[in-house]
Amino acid sequence: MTTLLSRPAPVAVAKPDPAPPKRRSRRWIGTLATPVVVFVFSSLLTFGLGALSPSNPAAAVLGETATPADIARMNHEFGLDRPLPVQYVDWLFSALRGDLGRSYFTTIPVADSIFAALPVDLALAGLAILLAVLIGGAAGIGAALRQGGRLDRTVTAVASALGTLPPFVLGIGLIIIFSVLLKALPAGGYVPLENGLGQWLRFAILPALALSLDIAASIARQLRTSLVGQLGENYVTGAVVRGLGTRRVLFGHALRNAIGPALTVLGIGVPMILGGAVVTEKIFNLPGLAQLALQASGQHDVPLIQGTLLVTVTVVLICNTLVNIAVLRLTPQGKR
Amino acid sequence: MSTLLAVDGLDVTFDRHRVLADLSLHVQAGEILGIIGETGSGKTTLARAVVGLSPVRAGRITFEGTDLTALRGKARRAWRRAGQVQYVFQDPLRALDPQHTVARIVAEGLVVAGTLDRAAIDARVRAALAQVGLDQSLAARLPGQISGGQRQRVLLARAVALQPRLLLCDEPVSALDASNRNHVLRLLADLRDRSGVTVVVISHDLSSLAGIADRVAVLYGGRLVEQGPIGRVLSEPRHPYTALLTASAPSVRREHPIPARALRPAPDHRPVAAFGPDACSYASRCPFATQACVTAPSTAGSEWSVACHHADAWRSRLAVGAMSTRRTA
Amino acid sequence: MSTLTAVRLPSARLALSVLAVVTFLAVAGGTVAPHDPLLQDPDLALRGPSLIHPFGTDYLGRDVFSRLLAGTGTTVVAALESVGVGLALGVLPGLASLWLGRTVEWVLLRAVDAVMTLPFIVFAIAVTGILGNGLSQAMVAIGVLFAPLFFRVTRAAGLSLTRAHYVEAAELFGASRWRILRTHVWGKVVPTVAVTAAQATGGALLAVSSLTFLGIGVQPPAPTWGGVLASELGFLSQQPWAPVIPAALIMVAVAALNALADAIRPGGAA
Amino acid sequence: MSAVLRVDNLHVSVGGGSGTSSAGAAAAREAVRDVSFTIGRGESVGLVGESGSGKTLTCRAVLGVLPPGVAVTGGGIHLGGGSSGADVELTGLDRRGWDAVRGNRLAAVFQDPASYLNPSLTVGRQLAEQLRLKRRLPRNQTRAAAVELLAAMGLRRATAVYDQYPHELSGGMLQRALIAIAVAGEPELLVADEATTALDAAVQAEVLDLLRQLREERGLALLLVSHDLAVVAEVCDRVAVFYAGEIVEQGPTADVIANPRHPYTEALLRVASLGDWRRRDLEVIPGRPPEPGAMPVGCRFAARCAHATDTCATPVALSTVDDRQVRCHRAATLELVGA
Repeated sequence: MTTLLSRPAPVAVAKPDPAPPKRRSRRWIGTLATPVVVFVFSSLLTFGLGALSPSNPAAAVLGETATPADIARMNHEFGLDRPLPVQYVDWLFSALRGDLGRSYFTTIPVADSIFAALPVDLALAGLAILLAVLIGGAAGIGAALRQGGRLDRTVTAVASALGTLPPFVLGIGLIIIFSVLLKALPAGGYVPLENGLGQWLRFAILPALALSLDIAASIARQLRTSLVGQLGENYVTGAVVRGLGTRRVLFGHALRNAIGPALTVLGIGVPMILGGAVVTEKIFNLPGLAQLALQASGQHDVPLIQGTLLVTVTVVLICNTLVNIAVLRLTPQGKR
Repeated sequence: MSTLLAVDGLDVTFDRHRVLADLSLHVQAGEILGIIGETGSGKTTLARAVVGLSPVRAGRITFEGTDLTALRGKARRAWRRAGQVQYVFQDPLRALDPQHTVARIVAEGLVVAGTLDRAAIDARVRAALAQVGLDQSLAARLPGQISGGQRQRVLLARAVALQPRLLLCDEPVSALDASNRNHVLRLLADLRDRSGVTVVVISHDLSSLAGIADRVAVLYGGRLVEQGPIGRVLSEPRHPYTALLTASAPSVRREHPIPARALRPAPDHRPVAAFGPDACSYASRCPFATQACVTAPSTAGSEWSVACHHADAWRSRLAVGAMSTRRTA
Repeated sequence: MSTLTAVRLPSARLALSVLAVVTFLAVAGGTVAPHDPLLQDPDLALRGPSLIHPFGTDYLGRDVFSRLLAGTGTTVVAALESVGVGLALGVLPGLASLWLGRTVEWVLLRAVDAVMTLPFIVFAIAVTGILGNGLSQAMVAIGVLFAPLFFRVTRAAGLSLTRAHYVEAAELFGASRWRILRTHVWGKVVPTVAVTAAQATGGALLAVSSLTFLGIGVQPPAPTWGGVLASELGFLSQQPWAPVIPAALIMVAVAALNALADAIRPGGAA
Repeated sequence: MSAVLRVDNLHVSVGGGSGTSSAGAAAAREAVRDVSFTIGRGESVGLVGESGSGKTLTCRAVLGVLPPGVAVTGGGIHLGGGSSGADVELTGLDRRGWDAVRGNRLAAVFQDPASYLNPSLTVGRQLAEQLRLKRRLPRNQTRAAAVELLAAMGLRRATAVYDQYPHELSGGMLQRALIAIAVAGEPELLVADEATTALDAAVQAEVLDLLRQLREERGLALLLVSHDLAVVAEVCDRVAVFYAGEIVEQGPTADVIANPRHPYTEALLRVASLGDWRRRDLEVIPGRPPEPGAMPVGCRFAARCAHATDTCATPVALSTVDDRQVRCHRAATLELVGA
């Protein structure tokens, strides 16, 4: 055996065959398939809520003078006399085709009302998310780098204070400052994006800011915590000892791993933004989805309520999936 | 000497991954048995299987005629409360409840058993602490307030308090420095000498293990590759893996009889055959493997047994030049 | 115990005093109010603070101080109601997801994911729209949405325990499930759940005020903190300072809850 | 032989300044006191001692990564001039100065290799980064150079390893990858802080072989820190024995082991792994080292020493005999047993 006589480099004999890309692909499948399952659960919830309704829609629409026969005829017309599972499947598949039924009161297709209002919310939420990421990201990184310093204490204090503030107070505060005192921006109203970015921004910036600050505070807090945690990890010490330089250690290594939890906070924040939009739309008098929901709620208009809920949930799910994909791309090793 | 614990044909499978394969090992009453092997060789799984923490797929584990693998529900709980077999966990920090005092931790098994009154339990706890050389003043401390060596001994005291007949210690010294390591191992030897407790120790420090153990069992890839009297097995290993382990053990003065590199596969080593799950578990890494190794070797010998097709031949294939000592200073 | 020592922190003491006052007002509020919170007097509408009306009057001439005192009970009960619902729907399923096998775990996890996609206010509006406009309906809706929070927190605390070797060690002594739960699990899960409950109560206070601001849940004459704030906001031009009082009240209560949560958080205040 | 590293009268203190609640600002404790040693070009020096003896803090001071609240309070750490650069005094170096030294002239590997790699980047990417930054390789050459370097560290299937994430590799493979990253910038000195401690025995021997090989092939100087005297004995030319923050004995490894002159070294040898497979009584060192806040004025080992006399209560200096340094009043008269 001549190989034993020569002087071989020590050899690492380790796990049988490396490269298990299987797990990575399984995580991808999970990330993409889970939202579908969740959508089914959410739609069940939405539909179930309608089924729980104590008032008979037909009776409500037809009024006190309706005879039982009238009500039965109307129930049949709306398909309300079929078994619930059948109704659900029918409702879900219609919804997937874009048919969300008709309003009990106006008989306008629910989808039409919703898609008239949705662009306002999407544009507003998009701007709010952008602001939240910019403000929260900068504040969080700054606080982590100056841990214990004045900036850190300021960010922590402001973030905590924002968390104790009822959301509508913020919106009204902004109106007082920018519209009433400075007279710089309109106090309410809306022009669509098609009228030009500048015009749109004049009306959208205040409500978007009001919506974003709460989430920005959460992002700042989370990013600070996880970045401080990452900066204490051994691999950061390792990178420092390799002489990689502060900027590279921070942006190339630590931030990459710290950003996941902050992105997750953003994912959780999307429903908060859409929920907060209800209040904001009322304060700034915007023609959005929330106003529609509020109006539908007042009239107990079940199809319209279900429609807004389902569409909101869908938007949230899409946003969450995008966030999950981003997290997956950033941290391929999965949860540690 | 009589057999206290008998493991026969044990198979343990996690997620379709076979962690222990057809493993048989007998522990004699009153002996100290050392178990060695690398990470993932199945040492811990074997110890956990004995106390019912590993999913046994096939095989029997009998303690003085009681089939432990068959115990379920009430019977198993009664068996456990009797405290005859105690498992000492590897990582003291994870195995001690951070909110409980040392005294409460050591008393737990006695309290659960419920056969003693408070005063008797307290006396047993004091005795157990003394037995492992811990000061009584530590009794009121929390695990976070004592040193690593002390935590390791608290784990031991918790097991000793139940006056077990068999003690399974999982890497009790891996986190300790040399002096503390010897201290804990000496405690185990004392326990055996004074109370006749049978001890199974999993350890990777061969030299100190050889100081206290009677026999050793070597595991590789979920199979038992060699077992026998520890002094003879370690000085004249009959399995190439045991030989690699002894040659790799760092030492302050020894000139290794066979350099470790002569026992490792060459950098361009290619397995001589496709070794499947039924092959010798060491074959794909063994520089002496041949076509014969595609089947698992049977275990030969009783007092000193080895599972290798080439147990008697591989030494002759060591190149003469490789027999020089490896220290080049 | 860390939970008890934490209470000696000055911030925790302050927070506890604030919460004690709020609790007292919630119980006694209406009876200590100097005026009838519903009594209208058009002649006195929108007056500034005075000896008789320390916080001034609202647009119907009602005493703001009395309305805030009387509204404390409704507000606090509503918040606690939602947290109670969240606890009930979150904690047990959270533990169940660890102990009852993979199928239960999978279904629960997906259900939680689904509930988490629902925005608080939109869902509350939908629920009140369909099931009737009452504070209880709205708060049950909010409580349902709190459930995932408690579910995750309980599950995370429990998950680390199922991997703790001292739980295994107790099993090896032959300890019963119940004993393990009592001696090893309880002491670790309860503080975590308590922290979450304190924070959720703060969140619920904010949600109640938002809903009342939108006119959901509370019928107009009945006073609540959010309702007072909402009505003051309508008269900013006449009395720009007026909303500050109810807003500050809400903020102080929420801040006290958050401070308390920080103090009892396992591992100490950050 | 020119020195690669010279540590002169190093003092490291814990606490003071940003101290924790119990310790006041004045209660700074000295964790490392008056430590001096040099490492010649291509030489390997071992620091050995139990946990808390100051060996790890000494090596962290050399690398400039002391934990928060710990600082060098005296002495110097001097990186010798040589082929690749000028003399540098490391204490008091600014951030830029450190970045120029680390990775280029000074590199390190540690215990628990998995934690020292960024978990979300492939091994190859982290090695390539080092090659690009420290050896100024252009982007299109880094991959080939990285794979070659990984293979040179004895990693099989180096091409596959390049594209793998840290969690997909075993401890031994990770430590090899980390050594590859460490030597990528062709440093003169490699610091190995308990680098083989957590590895399996067979893997530990492989990694120690690799370190020996790197010394021979690349003339790399080695500062090896270990609690295990046997590991130091396997690799190091010279050894410094630490006890309670001080060096108590220093000299050529073979000499120190055969003829210890300090009673603590003798005690360490008694408890060390002997390569002896016989049944025997395992020895322990009775007692515990003094608490960092309550160091005795005299010999710090006296309380545990079998040879201690009254003189041992007086301060003891490091004395030099031949190429051996010993901190013991009785070094000249004691007959100690080696291994």
